[in-house]
Amino acid sequence: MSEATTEQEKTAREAKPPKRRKRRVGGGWHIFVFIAPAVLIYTIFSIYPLVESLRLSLFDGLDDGSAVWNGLGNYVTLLFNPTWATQFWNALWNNLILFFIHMVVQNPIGLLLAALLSLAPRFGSTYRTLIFIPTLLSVVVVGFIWELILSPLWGVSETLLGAVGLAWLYQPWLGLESTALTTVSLISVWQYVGIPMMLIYAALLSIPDELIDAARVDGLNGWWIFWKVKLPLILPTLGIVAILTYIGNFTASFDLIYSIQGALGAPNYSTDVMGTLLFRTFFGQQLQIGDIHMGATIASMMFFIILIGVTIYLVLVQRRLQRYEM
Amino acid sequence: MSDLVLKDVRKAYGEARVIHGIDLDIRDGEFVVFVGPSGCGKSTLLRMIAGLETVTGGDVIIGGEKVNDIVPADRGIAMVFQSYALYPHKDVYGNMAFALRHAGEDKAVIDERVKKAAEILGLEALLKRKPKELSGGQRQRVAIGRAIVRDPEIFLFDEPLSNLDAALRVQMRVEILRLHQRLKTTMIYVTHDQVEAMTLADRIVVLRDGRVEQVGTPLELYHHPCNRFVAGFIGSPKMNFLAIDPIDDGRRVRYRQSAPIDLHVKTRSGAVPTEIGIRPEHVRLVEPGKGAFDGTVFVVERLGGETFLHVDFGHEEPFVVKADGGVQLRSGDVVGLVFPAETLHLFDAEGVAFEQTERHALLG
Amino acid sequence: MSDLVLKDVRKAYGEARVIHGIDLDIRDGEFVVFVGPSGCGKSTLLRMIAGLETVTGGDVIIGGEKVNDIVPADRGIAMVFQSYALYPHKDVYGNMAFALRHAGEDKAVIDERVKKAAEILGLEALLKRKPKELSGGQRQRVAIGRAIVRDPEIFLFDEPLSNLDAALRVQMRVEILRLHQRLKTTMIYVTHDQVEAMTLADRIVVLRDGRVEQVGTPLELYHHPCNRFVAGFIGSPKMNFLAIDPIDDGRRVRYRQSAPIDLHVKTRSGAVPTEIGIRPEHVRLVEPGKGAFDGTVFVVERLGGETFLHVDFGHEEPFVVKADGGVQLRSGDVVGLVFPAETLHLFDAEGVAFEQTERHALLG
Amino acid sequence: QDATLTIESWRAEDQAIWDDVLIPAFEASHPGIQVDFAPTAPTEYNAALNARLDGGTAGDLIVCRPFDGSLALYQRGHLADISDLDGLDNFPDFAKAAWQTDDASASFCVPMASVIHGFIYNADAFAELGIEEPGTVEEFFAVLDTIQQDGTYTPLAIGSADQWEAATMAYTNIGPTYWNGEEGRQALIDGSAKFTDPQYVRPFEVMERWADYMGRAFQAQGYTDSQNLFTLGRAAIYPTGSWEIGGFNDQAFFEMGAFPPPVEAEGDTCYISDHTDIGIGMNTATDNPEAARAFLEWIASAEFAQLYTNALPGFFSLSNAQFEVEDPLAQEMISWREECESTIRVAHQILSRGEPNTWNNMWTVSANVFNDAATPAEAAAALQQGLEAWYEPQQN
Amino acid sequence: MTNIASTGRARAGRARGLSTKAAVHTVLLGYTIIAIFPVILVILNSFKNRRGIFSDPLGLPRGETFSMEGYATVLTQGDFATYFANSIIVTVSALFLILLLGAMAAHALAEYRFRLNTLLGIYLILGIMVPIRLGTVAILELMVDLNLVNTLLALILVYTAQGLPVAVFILTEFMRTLSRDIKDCARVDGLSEYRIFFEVVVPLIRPVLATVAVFSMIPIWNDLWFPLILASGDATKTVTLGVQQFIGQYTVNWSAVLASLSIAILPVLGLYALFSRQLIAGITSGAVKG
Ligand SMILES: Nc1ncnc2c1ncn2[C@@H]1O[C@H](COP(=O)(O)OP(=O)(O)OP(=O)(O)O)[C@@H](O)[C@H]1O
Ligand SMILES: Nc1ncnc2c1ncn2[C@@H]1O[C@H](COP(=O)(O)OP(=O)(O)OP(=O)(O)O)[C@@H](O)[C@H]1O
Ligand SMILES: [Mg+2]
Ligand SMILES: [Mg+2]
Repeated sequence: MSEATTEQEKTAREAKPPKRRKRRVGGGWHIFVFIAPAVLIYTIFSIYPLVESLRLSLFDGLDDGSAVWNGLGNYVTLLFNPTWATQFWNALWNNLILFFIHMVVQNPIGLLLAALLSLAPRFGSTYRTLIFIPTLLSVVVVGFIWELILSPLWGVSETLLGAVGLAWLYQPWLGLESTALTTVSLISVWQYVGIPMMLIYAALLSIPDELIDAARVDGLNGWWIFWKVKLPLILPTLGIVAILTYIGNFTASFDLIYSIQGALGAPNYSTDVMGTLLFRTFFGQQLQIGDIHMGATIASMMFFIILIGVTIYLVLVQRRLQRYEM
Repeated sequence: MSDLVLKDVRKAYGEARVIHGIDLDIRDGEFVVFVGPSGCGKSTLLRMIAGLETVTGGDVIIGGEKVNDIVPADRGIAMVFQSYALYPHKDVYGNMAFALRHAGEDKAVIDERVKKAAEILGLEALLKRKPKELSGGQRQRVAIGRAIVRDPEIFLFDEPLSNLDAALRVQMRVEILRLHQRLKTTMIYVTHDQVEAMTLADRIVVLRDGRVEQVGTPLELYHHPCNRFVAGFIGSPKMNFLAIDPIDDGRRVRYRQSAPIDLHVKTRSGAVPTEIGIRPEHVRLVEPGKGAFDGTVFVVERLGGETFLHVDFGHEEPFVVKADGGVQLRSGDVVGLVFPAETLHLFDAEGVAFEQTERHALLG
Repeated sequence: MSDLVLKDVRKAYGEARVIHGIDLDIRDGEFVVFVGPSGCGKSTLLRMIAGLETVTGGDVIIGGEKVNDIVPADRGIAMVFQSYALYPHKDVYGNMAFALRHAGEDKAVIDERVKKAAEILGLEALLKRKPKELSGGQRQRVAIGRAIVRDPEIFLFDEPLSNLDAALRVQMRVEILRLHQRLKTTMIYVTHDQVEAMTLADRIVVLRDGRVEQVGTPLELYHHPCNRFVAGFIGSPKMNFLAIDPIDDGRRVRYRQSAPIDLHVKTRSGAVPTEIGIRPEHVRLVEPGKGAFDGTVFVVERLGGETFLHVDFGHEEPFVVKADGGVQLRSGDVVGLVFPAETLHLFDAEGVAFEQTERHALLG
Repeated sequence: QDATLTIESWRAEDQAIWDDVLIPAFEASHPGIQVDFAPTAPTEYNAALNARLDGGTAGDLIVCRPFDGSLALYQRGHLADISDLDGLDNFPDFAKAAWQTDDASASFCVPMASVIHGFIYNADAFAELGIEEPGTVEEFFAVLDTIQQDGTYTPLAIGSADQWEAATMAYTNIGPTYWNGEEGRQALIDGSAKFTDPQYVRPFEVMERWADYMGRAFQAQGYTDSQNLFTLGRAAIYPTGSWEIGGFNDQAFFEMGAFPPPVEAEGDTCYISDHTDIGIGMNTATDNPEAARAFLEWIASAEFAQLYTNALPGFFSLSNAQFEVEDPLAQEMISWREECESTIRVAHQILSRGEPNTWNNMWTVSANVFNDAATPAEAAAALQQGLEAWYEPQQN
Repeated sequence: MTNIASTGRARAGRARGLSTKAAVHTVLLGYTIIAIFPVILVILNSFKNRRGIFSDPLGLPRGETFSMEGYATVLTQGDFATYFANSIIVTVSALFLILLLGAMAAHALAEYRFRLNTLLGIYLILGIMVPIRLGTVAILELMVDLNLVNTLLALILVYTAQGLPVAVFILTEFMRTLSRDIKDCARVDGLSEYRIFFEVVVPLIRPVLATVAVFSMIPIWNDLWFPLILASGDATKTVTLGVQQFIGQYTVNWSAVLASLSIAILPVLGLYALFSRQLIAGITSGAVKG
């Protein structure tokens, strides 16, 4: 690097041909282009149809299929007409139980599995994949296989229970009013436990090793480290898992119950949830003619209930569960 | 008493051997600093002492007892981590009290100890804050406080200051030094930072590739590095090296066609010096032609109080010379360089240093 | 010609006003360094020059042309980021060639320019590697290389070395300096690091809270800080400050009961010096009783080539004194301190500096 | 003219019959018209059909559920008025009634078939145990006792998990015997009788007794479980309808017999539920009304009656036309039309028009009676209460 | 305060380490068995005839119970190859659109400050809260107007709309954590905002895209309703819908149902395997930072 070359470089640079016209900063068009397609498709194929449907809750249907304005009449019917109100509150209550069971069974199991997986045992990824498989199955498979397993006639569960000397414990769980809802919930837990497991696992992985080392030096063993260090740190993720569980419990639980227990939430409406009530009301069931107006009313109520839950979560819970920089 | 003795300590991760048998004897109350290039095993060694990593071979002995199988919490050590590793969900008080609470210590005792540590570290006003509401220096102080309350016999620090900015680093460095003076506890400190190592250590342990290269006081290492690696590693800016031709059986040397330079070294049979080293602060600048060599200044770094000159004299690597803040040289100037013989370091072809006979006069 | 002129440049994020009107004139080929405490707006200013942030008020003028509305790519600038910001999915060659390819440059031209930049930076052997296969220093070099190939009229660096370890930083610093000497391109460089600022800059711009505190060459700032803030900010270890009592209308001062010290300052009407500042390297150590004050050494930091003494003489903050590597003092020793009058800095109650009449003699 | 007609149906299992037998026969006689049978799974049929009709994508021909389900479609203008269709005269009034307006002024579907309820049994097992078809209720229970004591077979193959069997195969199967068929059904419609009257409670009481003879843990036994239980030879009696005949012929490896619902006392009139179950109508929105009408006329023909009844043993054509029934079991069941009075399922006409839906209710309460979750009186009361909630004739 | 434990206690500690390991594996293995036992049962029984399935559901297929009749039915009846192709086309296309449009929208929401930013963000995730099935009639009418009934495109559009909210939700959170420097660097390099998205942002978020893909894929692949309503024609049937033909009003062809469902697991499993390699890294930084 002698003076000569640098001089040369310098002149070369200055002798460069004039640049092409300089571009000016554009407006916000790119923002529009980025966001418009998603908003468009989403609005046309999701929001518009939903609004169209929910709008129906403000009308009352006539025999010939036409509709007349009914204001909040349908809501009044749903909440105060004994026929509707019983079904509505029963379904809502069942939903809450369903939610409760998922919260106390699915999420702790997910947490447990995630915690164990985060210890990086051998074959960890194999376990992870296998445990996630049920999540990938369609409810038709899930319904069939669990009905088969739990059916009194074919003896799968009795045989299995018998293998551990518990055959006497066997009950037709899916058929008893007292146990049907719990049983269906547990099947759903079985199917979906992979999702909280994955979410929590990922959260656990993001906890820095040094923090765990620090806790070990502080005298904590694995168990206490989990309770006193890891768990508090993943609380925000547990919060998200909870809210996803809450939403899913209203929207996704339907398929499984419909597939296993039918549209009436057998036995004796003990597994009837908002989803099944909504489905049979909206689309009809056997001799029951679909009533899109009452259906839409139920759907709107469901929307409000979810919204209330989410809002409560955001306002009361999320703010307290602070996310920690790690 | 809490002497720490490492006896032929080894570590392998599966096939990968990381620590190759380290013997070390650390006296109670000593401040020992581990230095060495990245990946040389400093952290691993520290973690083995802490009990966070199992020992593959050899013994770790604390206070006369072999602790290889003792859990970290029972070794009487406390550790301060590079990334602070504060519990983000606990406030300062909670962080400091954590270990004691877990050990089921009495509330009053905990309170007293935390308060005292907070006072030592000037954290009294911050006890209710969460870590994220603290500045880097404050976090570092809490991390140290958390170690203090455990009243350990040995403090372990793994690059505790490297996440701080330069100004804070200086400040925290002094704080740690004062802490050591006050507590008189054994401290083992890992760092990359020259200045930290030099200023903090009673003794420095220089590691390379899982082996100890040299152990000694900072000035021993500065003045009597036992080999080229240590010589180059200790001191900043680093030592300048120059390949030379030994003449007279290695009692004198010369560089290219320069005049022979007299040396004062203990010769070793079978070894002749092939390289000299000289620290930037020992090179003297003279008029061109008056020194051993002439060179061209091509970079002048003025720090105000001192100036670093990068001088090119056709040698592979330019020499760095440390000069006064007020030195009047500019880039392009030609200068003469003098290498005072008593400041020279000599290395044989294997990089092993020769012991200089006149060096001791330099020791402070 | 590519002078950069900032005219009353302002920036506000919504209500929050971050830059309060900055005027600056940067000549073609100059190396300007922005320094200032965290959050003072260095990055914001740089980003406005780059066009990454819109200007809320004032003009950015490059080569005589107002570029407020020109897209970053057409401003003739290149920027190097703290986090390297390499494209992780492209190899070194791809990273460097990216902008040119995008501009539709000729393949041969691209190849030539990339090769040349790689040669300048010693990256020839790494062209096929992905960023994740590079060390920190290599990544930083690629980031710079990517800027070089664009052949910009202005280089912008936003703390480009702060993610590197100390040794690499020194090395890269010199590389950047040589790069500037070689390319003679305007460079604007943001840093937190004292040494980088002092050694790299033709001129340093000291910012505080979105305002320029002082602009000048490193030594101007070192010797003639215009206020206490700049004085404390430039220089490491930092200047020692001491509150004093002015006597004789501020022509002389004294500290507590010490003998009055003569000053050589241009007095300003209505202002009297209330604080003196002295750099660690300007304090002279003498026998106890022979200096202005006696103090007790309580920390000795030996760096080998130099030694920092922390001396306590009952003043709020201990003084830091820079002494020889070989100084024989130990912790606990009592020393006398001398503050040579021509090295003193004086500040009034607002922190504004007085101009010293005898200071120029010090300038190199 | 070239036309393709699509048939909407919930009978997915009939695909092969339509493709292999019925459609070829029609196309042979009607060149230029092509027919496509496109069934939907029964659980989704109503919902999907409604959506398609509203969206205008439904098929040309629509297989009609009886009574109100289709009536609503007619009222909303989805089913065409086909009162003037030639072949419609071939059907008896009671058959046409299932697909007419309440005042019988308009017809909108051609009746296709009815199903007859009764009991199918494992004749081999009966022979083995030396028992005969029971004629009266007490004989019925005596037979069940015998089977129970033997222990080889589950006496009754029926469960309550799916609920609808309890209503369809138990309550409306044996009920007409007690409420005298049509008489009792009409009485409910005109409000002169209530579900709480004894004749409607008694069937529940009988069902309550059944529970002892149903498979163990029948609460979780679904419909397909019952089918499998019976066809695998593990149950003796299967309360059911004629629609099973086809499937059972394939699956069961033993001789089967059938008997109608037992009467209370020897010599009482027997009643059967001869339920008009399937009709077919025309989508008003069809592009090929002529072809569709031609198809409906063919459906009304004797040729179709013959083909259909024999292709799908157990689905009996409602046509007046003479047709041969070849399957012995089907023959047996259709022969009951001669001996017994016919009626249809009690909740299907008019009574399930409101909310709560009587038929849905009947599923639930019938299952509850099996499950011991309700006494017969409570079950009947629940039905009555539900009906009174909206049905005016019952409200005084 | 130091009380160095006796070596006895320490050894107990190590033994506990071993037994901890065993316990971890016991629990994981135990749950894994619970998770896949039913799945294995499905596959096992798909190789049996009806009698085999019901008289001995736990037994291995053997002599008189072994039967490929289910698979034979599936392969001969109906056009399962087409159904599979349809399912895969629909799932993959919808996933592609969800990821592309979702990522674009998320990028806009995370990268740019504009007036409607927050509002649009909320709007885009409202859809999570109501089952889209309710909008069936309006969707069908739309499709009729657009002449899309009985096309795969209709399904793709609906699934895209249905999957977007979750995708936008997760992706936005993740995009906020992306380094700003690298995008700025591309700006200085002269890339347009579009190319920055495609050439810089997309490669960086590949792992999160995989996560979103897995979460979005399941309901699409398994959906029965929209194929039934929008594309029930033989040429456009999906696998899930194809399986329905074996489920009648009164009779169910269990062998065929099980066989077809067993086959139907394979493609999702394949897709899952494809994405899952990236999955963990993805969730780590994406979903969790809600
Ligand atoms: N879990 C592990 N498995 C395999 N090798 C490891 C493991 N942990 C560390 N190593 C290797 O051991 C060597 C020493 O690592 P160590 O962390 O002790 O280095 P260090 O001196 O602390 O480096 P640094 O200054 O970068 O922190 C390195 O080569 C590293 O790659
Ligand atoms: N997008 C933004 N919205 C609001 N305030 C901002 C934004 N970006 C930066 N600021 C504020 O502007 C000020 C200047 O920020 P800037 O990043 O320029 O500081 P800096 O000098 O580069 O600091 P550092 O040394 O920490 O990098 C800070 O107070 C910061 O909080
Ligand atoms: Mg380390
Ligand atoms: Mg910055």
